[in-house]
Amino acid sequence: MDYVVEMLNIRKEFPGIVANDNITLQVKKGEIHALLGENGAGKSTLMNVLFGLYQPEKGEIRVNEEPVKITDPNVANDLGIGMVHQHFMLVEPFTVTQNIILGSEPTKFGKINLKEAEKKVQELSDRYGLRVDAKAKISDISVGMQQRVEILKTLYRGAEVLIFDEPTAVLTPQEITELMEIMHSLTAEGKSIILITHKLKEIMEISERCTVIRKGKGIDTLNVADTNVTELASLMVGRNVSFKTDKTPAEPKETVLKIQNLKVRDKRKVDMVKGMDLEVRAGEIVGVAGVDGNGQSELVEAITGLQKSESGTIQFNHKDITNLSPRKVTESGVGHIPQDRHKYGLVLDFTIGENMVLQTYYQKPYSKYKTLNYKEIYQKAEGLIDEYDVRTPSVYTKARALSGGNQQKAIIGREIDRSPDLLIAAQPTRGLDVGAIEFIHHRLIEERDKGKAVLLISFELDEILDLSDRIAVMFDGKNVAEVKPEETDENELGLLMAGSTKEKAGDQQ
Amino acid sequence: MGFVDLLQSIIPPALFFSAPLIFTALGGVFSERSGVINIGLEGLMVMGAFVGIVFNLTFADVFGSWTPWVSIIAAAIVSAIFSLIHAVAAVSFRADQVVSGVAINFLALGLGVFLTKQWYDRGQTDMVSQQFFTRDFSLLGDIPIIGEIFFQGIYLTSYLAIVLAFVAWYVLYKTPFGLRLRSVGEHPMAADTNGINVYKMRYVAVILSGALGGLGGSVFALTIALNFSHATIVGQGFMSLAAVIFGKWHPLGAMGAALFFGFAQSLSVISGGVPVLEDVPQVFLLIAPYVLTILALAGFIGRAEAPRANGEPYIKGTR
Amino acid sequence: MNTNRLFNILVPLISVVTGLLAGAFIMLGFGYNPITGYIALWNGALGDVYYFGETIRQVTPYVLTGLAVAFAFRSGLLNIGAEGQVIVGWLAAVWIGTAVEAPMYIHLPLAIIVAALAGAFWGFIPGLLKASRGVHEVIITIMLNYTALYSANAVVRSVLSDNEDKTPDVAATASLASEWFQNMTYFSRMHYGIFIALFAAVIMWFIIERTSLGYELKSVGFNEYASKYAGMSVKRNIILSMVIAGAFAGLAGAMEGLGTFGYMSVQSGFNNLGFDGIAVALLGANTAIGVVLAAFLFGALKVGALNMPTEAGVPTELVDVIIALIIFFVASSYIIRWVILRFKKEEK
Amino acid sequence: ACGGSDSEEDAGSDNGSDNESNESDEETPEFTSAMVTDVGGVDDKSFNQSAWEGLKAWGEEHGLEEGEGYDYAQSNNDSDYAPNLNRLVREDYNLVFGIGYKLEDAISEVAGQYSDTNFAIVDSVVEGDNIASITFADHEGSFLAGVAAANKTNTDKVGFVGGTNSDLINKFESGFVAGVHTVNPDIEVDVQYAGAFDAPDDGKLIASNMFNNDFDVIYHASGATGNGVFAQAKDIKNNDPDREVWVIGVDRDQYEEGQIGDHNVTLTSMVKRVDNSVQQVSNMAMDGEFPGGEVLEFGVEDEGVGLADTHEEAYTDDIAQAVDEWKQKIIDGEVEVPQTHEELDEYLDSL
Ligand SMILES: Nc1ncnc2c1ncn2[C@@H]1O[C@H](COP(=O)(O)OP(=O)(O)OP(=O)(O)O)[C@@H](O)[C@H]1O
Ligand SMILES: Nc1ncnc2c1ncn2[C@@H]1O[C@H](COP(=O)(O)OP(=O)(O)OP(=O)(O)O)[C@@H](O)[C@H]1O
Ligand SMILES: [Mg+2]
Ligand SMILES: [Mg+2]
Repeated sequence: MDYVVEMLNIRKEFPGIVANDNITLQVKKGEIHALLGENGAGKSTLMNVLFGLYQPEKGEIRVNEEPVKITDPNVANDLGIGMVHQHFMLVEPFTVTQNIILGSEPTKFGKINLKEAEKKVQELSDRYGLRVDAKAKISDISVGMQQRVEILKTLYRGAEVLIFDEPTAVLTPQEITELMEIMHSLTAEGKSIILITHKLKEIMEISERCTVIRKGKGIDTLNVADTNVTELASLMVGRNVSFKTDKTPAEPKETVLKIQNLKVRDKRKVDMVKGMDLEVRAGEIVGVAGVDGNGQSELVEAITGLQKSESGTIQFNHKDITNLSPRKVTESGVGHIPQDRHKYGLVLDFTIGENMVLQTYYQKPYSKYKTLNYKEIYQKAEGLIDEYDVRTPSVYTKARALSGGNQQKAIIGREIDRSPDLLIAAQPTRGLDVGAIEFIHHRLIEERDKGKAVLLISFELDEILDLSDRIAVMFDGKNVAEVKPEETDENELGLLMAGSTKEKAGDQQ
Repeated sequence: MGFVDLLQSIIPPALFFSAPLIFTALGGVFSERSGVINIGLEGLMVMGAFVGIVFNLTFADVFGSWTPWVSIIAAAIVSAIFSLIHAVAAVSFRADQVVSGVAINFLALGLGVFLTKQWYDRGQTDMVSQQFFTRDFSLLGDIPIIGEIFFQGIYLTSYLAIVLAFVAWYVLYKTPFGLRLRSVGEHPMAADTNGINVYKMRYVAVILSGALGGLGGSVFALTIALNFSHATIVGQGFMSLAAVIFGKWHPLGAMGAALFFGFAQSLSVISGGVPVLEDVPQVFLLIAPYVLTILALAGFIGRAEAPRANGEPYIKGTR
Repeated sequence: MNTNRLFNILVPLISVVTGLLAGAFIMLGFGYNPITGYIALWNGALGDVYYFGETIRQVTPYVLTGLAVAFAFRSGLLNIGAEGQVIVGWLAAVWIGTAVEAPMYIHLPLAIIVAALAGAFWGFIPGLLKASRGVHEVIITIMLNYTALYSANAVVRSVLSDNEDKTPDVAATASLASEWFQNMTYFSRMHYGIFIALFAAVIMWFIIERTSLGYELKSVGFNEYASKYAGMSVKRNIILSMVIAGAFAGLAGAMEGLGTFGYMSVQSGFNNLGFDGIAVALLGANTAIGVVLAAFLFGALKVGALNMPTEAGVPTELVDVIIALIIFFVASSYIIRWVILRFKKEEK
Repeated sequence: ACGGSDSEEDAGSDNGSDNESNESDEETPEFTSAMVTDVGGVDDKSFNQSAWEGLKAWGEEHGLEEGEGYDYAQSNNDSDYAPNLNRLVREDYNLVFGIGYKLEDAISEVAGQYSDTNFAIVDSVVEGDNIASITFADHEGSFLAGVAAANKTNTDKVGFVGGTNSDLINKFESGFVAGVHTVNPDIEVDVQYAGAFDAPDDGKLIASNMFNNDFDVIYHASGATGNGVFAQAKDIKNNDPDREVWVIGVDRDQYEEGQIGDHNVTLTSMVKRVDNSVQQVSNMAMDGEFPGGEVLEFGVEDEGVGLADTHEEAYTDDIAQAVDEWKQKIIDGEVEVPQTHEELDEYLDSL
């Protein structure tokens, strides 16, 4: 069989850690090859080696049977290897075309020939059905389109092998479907794809073969047709994992959060929440389903005081908390697991201990007469990292040094520990592996069972369906439908999220 | 004084005062657009002034009336080499760029005066004999009013500065080099994954800023001060830095800001003859450029966004 | 933890040594004897009690401007404006010192406090503009430096004096000058201000490391989004940080106005106390104790330099070059760390 | 270095005993003299340089060696004056000069501390039994500069560029304006202050404006700011060699600064013989006649101030003659040259 890309016995070390230990990955022409592993297993590292960003200590790379040395991304490009990074590599103030041609610009008398480039980009976009506006600025387009720009970038450079690092983590269900279609059309043209994802279902759905790595070591490569989700999961974590979250029916009590006719603008003064109504009661998890950009972020920011609302009211425990400061909101008993953990959730240069008191540092016992008591702070932190299984060398370690999953566990520990009456969890499991997801889901349900109200915002329909006791669908800044998870399915939700009315969505069923 | 007379006595001096600032500010634009903060512009100007004067004194006999031109080229080259220190610190050694820039300022002045003492045995050099001279532009100068204001008694270097600003704009916004340079300052990792050598781009940008700072310093020395001492360049580099930011990191903006500073400075000196300004205490006119800049920043262009990766060392393989 | 602390001590130390070595090579290169040169430097800085006194006199404002830069740095702000804050502090101190009549226990503290307030106000402006309008503090502080310089000159000339180049001397009741120190150090100008400087360092340490305010300031410096999320007022902290930094620099001005000089004169340019403060803060790793030590080093270098031309024929500017090089090395600590790690590895 | 504890006593005695034993094979000079510069430095082509030249000449006159019999200490900063004075006192110099009015406070303080050492301050008056104050009749010299300017101008417009608007520079201004108007009251005099002594850019701007408005002679008393005045004059001269623009230099003969190709824009310079004064006072002190507590004013009479006649072509015999005439009148006391704005007003009224 012909392999387009072979990575043989690759070893890559970082100071104090072997990220890739003797891993072998062989990709056939025209296949979608999944790469599976826990957080920190070494997937991104392996791909960065293939893309020329890192140099391996040991091992051989072959492209089309020829041994090659990929010393930098230019070489990778020349070899027909393109990468769509987990975190987009796009220059925001530039246009789509400028981003795509960056580094290999067509010129006329030394001047960039933007006209021709735009034409070429548009053609390419049309050919693969990518629906990208060549002249738009990156900062003005949606996440989904940004990703398609990334794909275009690789195609523009004539990539034959495309690497996708967690491409679906940031996408809506509709966008995911579209992406899969795009992937199929790419393989149909003879291109090969390496796909990194934590979503086993996606692997089952789209890929032909799958290589599993664990803690830097290659475990196995399987034909997807011959395996199942359970096997993949246990290979990946090294133990059995349960998927369905066990939970008892909810026993909702009094209303904790009541939002009426809320209107919020975003930072660019565009109306994002346009008359939202929502109720969350004690002892239930309300999931907000919706496509990214329909006002979810602004809704959460308005509740938590990070963004002023234009009109409408937010009542919490029968008190009006509209437009209170974040501190007042927090003090009145709202916990918030923010969507962007690096930006909002943590001060990465503080120690884990310091991060654990981010909202409470000024209160007793952590502070007295405005003077901090570090002994109390670190004692508290010790307790939390134990309880929430945060894997860190110590509480004195900088938060920056932790993996994404462990950072998230730290945040969740901190928020739940304050035992808020309302816990807002925005994308709580984004980019995490199944082990971590399982842990976090359990914790959220536990909170509910303690009689707390939980507001869950997620783009993952699985998560919404799994956890919620009630689902609110958010579309165009409004709560367009409320459904019970047991009375609906992904299909109907997807339609509702795309703006169909409930009746129509029901009809199509 | 009539209005035209007034303009004629304000604008040509404003132009000669602005020219060194424009050169240097363009250097700042290149450097900061690539993501390297350059507080060291002052030092680069000092180095330029020093080299320009020393070269001029040494080779005046060789190059005759071409000496000032050759001198500013020499100054540009030496300052470019000197700026390598900042490049190495900021790009390769991941130094705090602001601090490294401050060090550049100390170093240039220290070295300049130290070497002056070594070579001339005293704290300042002689005056140069081959300085820049103003000239009237024969055709353009004959245009009524405009010709008088803009084309009589003007330094060629002032026009060079303005032309260079347009060249810089073209290079930054119309050429692959410019696109790459800006991408490195906004999102170096994206540039890296596109096969652009981030380090090389930043080195080039800093060296360019050295060359342009050297030009600015030497033009200042060879039009205004005519010798070198510890007090030759006092704050012009910081003014240029202000022009960079005031001009929103855009070459033409920086030029506009530098011209504005020159205009304000010129006005503050000429005020004696201006009816309204005659009675204003001089101190208000002296601080006017600075206060106006503050007000302008506070009022109108507060939203100016620096290149996103400005000041951040790029470390391959992290985000 | 341990290696980190080791680095924090080793990096400045190595930087200083390398800087001095480089200075020695420069002296060699220009035909001076580096040993004679450094002995002259040493003698001029610490050679006897007089020079020691002068060194301490120079260290005093350095500690305070160092703190002014370091404090702002800890909350993510770059205070290039210490220069101007020193000037307004100096002016305010001399103003109170010359215009007010009061017994010493009122007059002196008043002059010092007003100087701190003046500096604080000069820090408040960029703080406010940064917080409310997002204007970069570096450019505002640079502009304010010049505004302070020219305005102070005008005030000295036309308000505090009768069109002269300097103000009258401050009243004895507002003077920091210490006969005791002077007698001890053979008439150096060492004054009581050193106690104020050291006390200020303790204050900075306490605020930054021990108070909830310090926690907030650091948090805002590291990540303003997370700070906002956590309920802190980002704007208030930015302003507060600049105000406190400005107050430190204003105190440095008081040291000059009430201690070293006892008056203020028209200044043709900056006295560099603020810019040197950047170097001090950096070498001191932006910590209070580090600032004190670094201020001592730079003070000794500056004062000792004056003795180099007389005793060894070396131009004083050599010391400026050395200081610049030290700053480079500290700033480039990454490379020093890298080298240390290499050595450590090879040992194993 | 000096011993710590007994240095105060050392300072007064002519040669400390430990010094003698250290340098046994060298003869310690009987009398030594040194100076502290202001921030200009000994090579400022002005004041400090002139003083140093005077001190060197004095040293050579008496066969002394630099660093032993005479020396200087350079100040980089206002805060350096006191330590520098102190250093020289502690190195046992018998007479220490402070060059420039900026050192007045430092001198006054240090002189109070070391009463056995003699001090002299140039360009200022400081009280104290062990301090001699050396001043110059800047107004008299400037008056002569005004006479020269009034005789030279073709447009009847002359300018004055000052450094800082202070009493010291007002003295120059007053003398100059008085001189100009004495010759011809109809001549317009534009007075501008740059605000600093080291702002050549402002000097150039001011000069550019003055020359543009047909002022054809500019007298500057503004240190390095004057470099800008020269730069502008030379630029005009270069473009139009026939045009008459003149600069009058200050402190020392600035003929060199005016050279542009085959032309020279320096009409003359108001020269202050700081060198003579330093030499003279050193000799007085050496001879045991130190004028402690006195103010020595060096005026036109004793050639302490005067005009340079280097540029013969421009500084014509007619001008020289007119200047000499007025000089004699000053010496004879026929004119009392004003030193302040008030005195100037009175003087002009009396014309
Ligand atoms: N630049 C780096 N420096 C040091 N260590 C690194 C670096 N990048 C990755 N590592 C380490 O290498 C290991 C593998 O990381 P990698 O990012 O490849 O994991 P991953 O499988 O992509 O994880 P995730 O699913 O979270 O994306 C991790 O333990 C990490 O700590
Ligand atoms: N410079 C570095 N030094 C040490 N470890 C690093 C460095 N950069 C990254 N890592 C490690 O790499 C691992 C993976 O990093 P990464 O940020 O990709 O985590 P992640 O789980 O993918 O997070 P997310 O996807 O949510 O951003 C983490 O364990 C992190 O500690
Ligand atoms: Mg990864
Ligand atoms: Mg990840």
